[in-house]
Amino acid sequence: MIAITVDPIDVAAALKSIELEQAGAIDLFLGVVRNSTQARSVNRLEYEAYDRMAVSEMEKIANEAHQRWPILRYTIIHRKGTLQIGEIAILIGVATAHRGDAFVACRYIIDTIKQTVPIWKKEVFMDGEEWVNALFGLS
Amino acid sequence: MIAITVDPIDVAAALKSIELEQAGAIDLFLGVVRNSTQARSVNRLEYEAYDRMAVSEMEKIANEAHQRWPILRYTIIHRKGTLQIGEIAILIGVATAHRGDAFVACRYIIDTIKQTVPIWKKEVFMDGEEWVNALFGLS
Amino acid sequence: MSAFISVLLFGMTRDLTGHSSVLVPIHEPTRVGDLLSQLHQDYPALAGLRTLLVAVNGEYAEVDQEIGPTDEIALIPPVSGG
Amino acid sequence: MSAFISVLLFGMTRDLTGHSSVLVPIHEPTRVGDLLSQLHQDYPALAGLRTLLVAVNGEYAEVDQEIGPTDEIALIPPVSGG
Repeated sequence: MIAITVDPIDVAAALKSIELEQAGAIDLFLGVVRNSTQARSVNRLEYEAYDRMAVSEMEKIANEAHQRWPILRYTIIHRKGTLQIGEIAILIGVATAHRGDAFVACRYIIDTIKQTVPIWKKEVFMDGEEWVNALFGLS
Repeated sequence: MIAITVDPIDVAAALKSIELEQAGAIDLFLGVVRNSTQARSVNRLEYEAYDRMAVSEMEKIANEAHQRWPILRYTIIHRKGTLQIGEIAILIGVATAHRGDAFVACRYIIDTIKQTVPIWKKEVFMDGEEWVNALFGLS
Repeated sequence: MSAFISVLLFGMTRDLTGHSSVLVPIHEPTRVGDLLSQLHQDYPALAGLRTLLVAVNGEYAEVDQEIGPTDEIALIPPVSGG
Repeated sequence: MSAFISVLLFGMTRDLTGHSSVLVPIHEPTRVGDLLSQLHQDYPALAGLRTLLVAVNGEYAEVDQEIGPTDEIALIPPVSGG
């Protein structure tokens, strides 16, 4: 299952959605809003998505992962809107028979999402805000 | 937190125990009882632990991981007793600032647990049972 | 033939242009590269972006891809999901 | 001096010996290796184990480590946790 949602991500429900009798290993990766970036204090994050394309790009990534590793079930849930410190921005869950595949596939999915999926993150600081990594010359 | 327990592992509680404001990434690994091993159908597993030593060996592994990677918080929970198909035998959770460390540390912890921690798993089949990997000449 | 293409803008491209979508006049046939040139002319601040890609109907497009008024076009500044 | 050492048995070692702990007579001073020899003599089936380690007071021990009646000794057959 792939989804973009404005609601808080329900980890237990996500886990339930990928459980099955053949699975011996599940890797769950959570990307969380942390309270600082390069020593600058973050108040909150704002995520924006080009929903239609973001979902189809995540589908491509999942399909590629499926071809490379024996994935039994997976889920990718990306949240958008305003997120506070400590909230989960993305959950990736991969169920496999053996643990090595779960770790590697999960890592591949998050790394590739960060490269290709049209979702944008704005860091809101005490004294300003900044679209992450958008402009030359900014951090 | 490191624990050995006979009770079902509560994923939400484990996650809560490692959340903190500095964390940008959390990797949760779940080892799950699957319904077959080498094409043989498994009914259930029975885990036995030398509790005192198992906890201290897991502490050593966690300390080593702490020295190698910037882990903010972690939890390791191993269940023992009789486990049915689909139940979680082990949960490892690692919170870090950046995702690479979470994946690598989590993987290190589970791999090393399987090598050194005095916990034993018996597979119970329809037609017999077997301590995993114990004897020469058995699978 | 003269027409308009609607372009969706997200994240930093929306901030730089002040709009969440713009109508760009084109002469058909036109290509992704032509559209980008026009947008850079109208909004010079776009040059400050580390990268600027174009999506056509939800797929990343090359600069030589032909586009028309019925296509869904979006500017894709550097992504930062996850 | 003659004494007994109690040895904890888990998993396959318990199945092979039929006991969850055994009292092994020793002559002090004795070492881990001496205890293992004695156990192998009493329970030849232990030879079928892929590995057999000894823990002394909750720590893996070398064969030349000295042990006595007050130590907590355990046999560690191949582990399979996780």
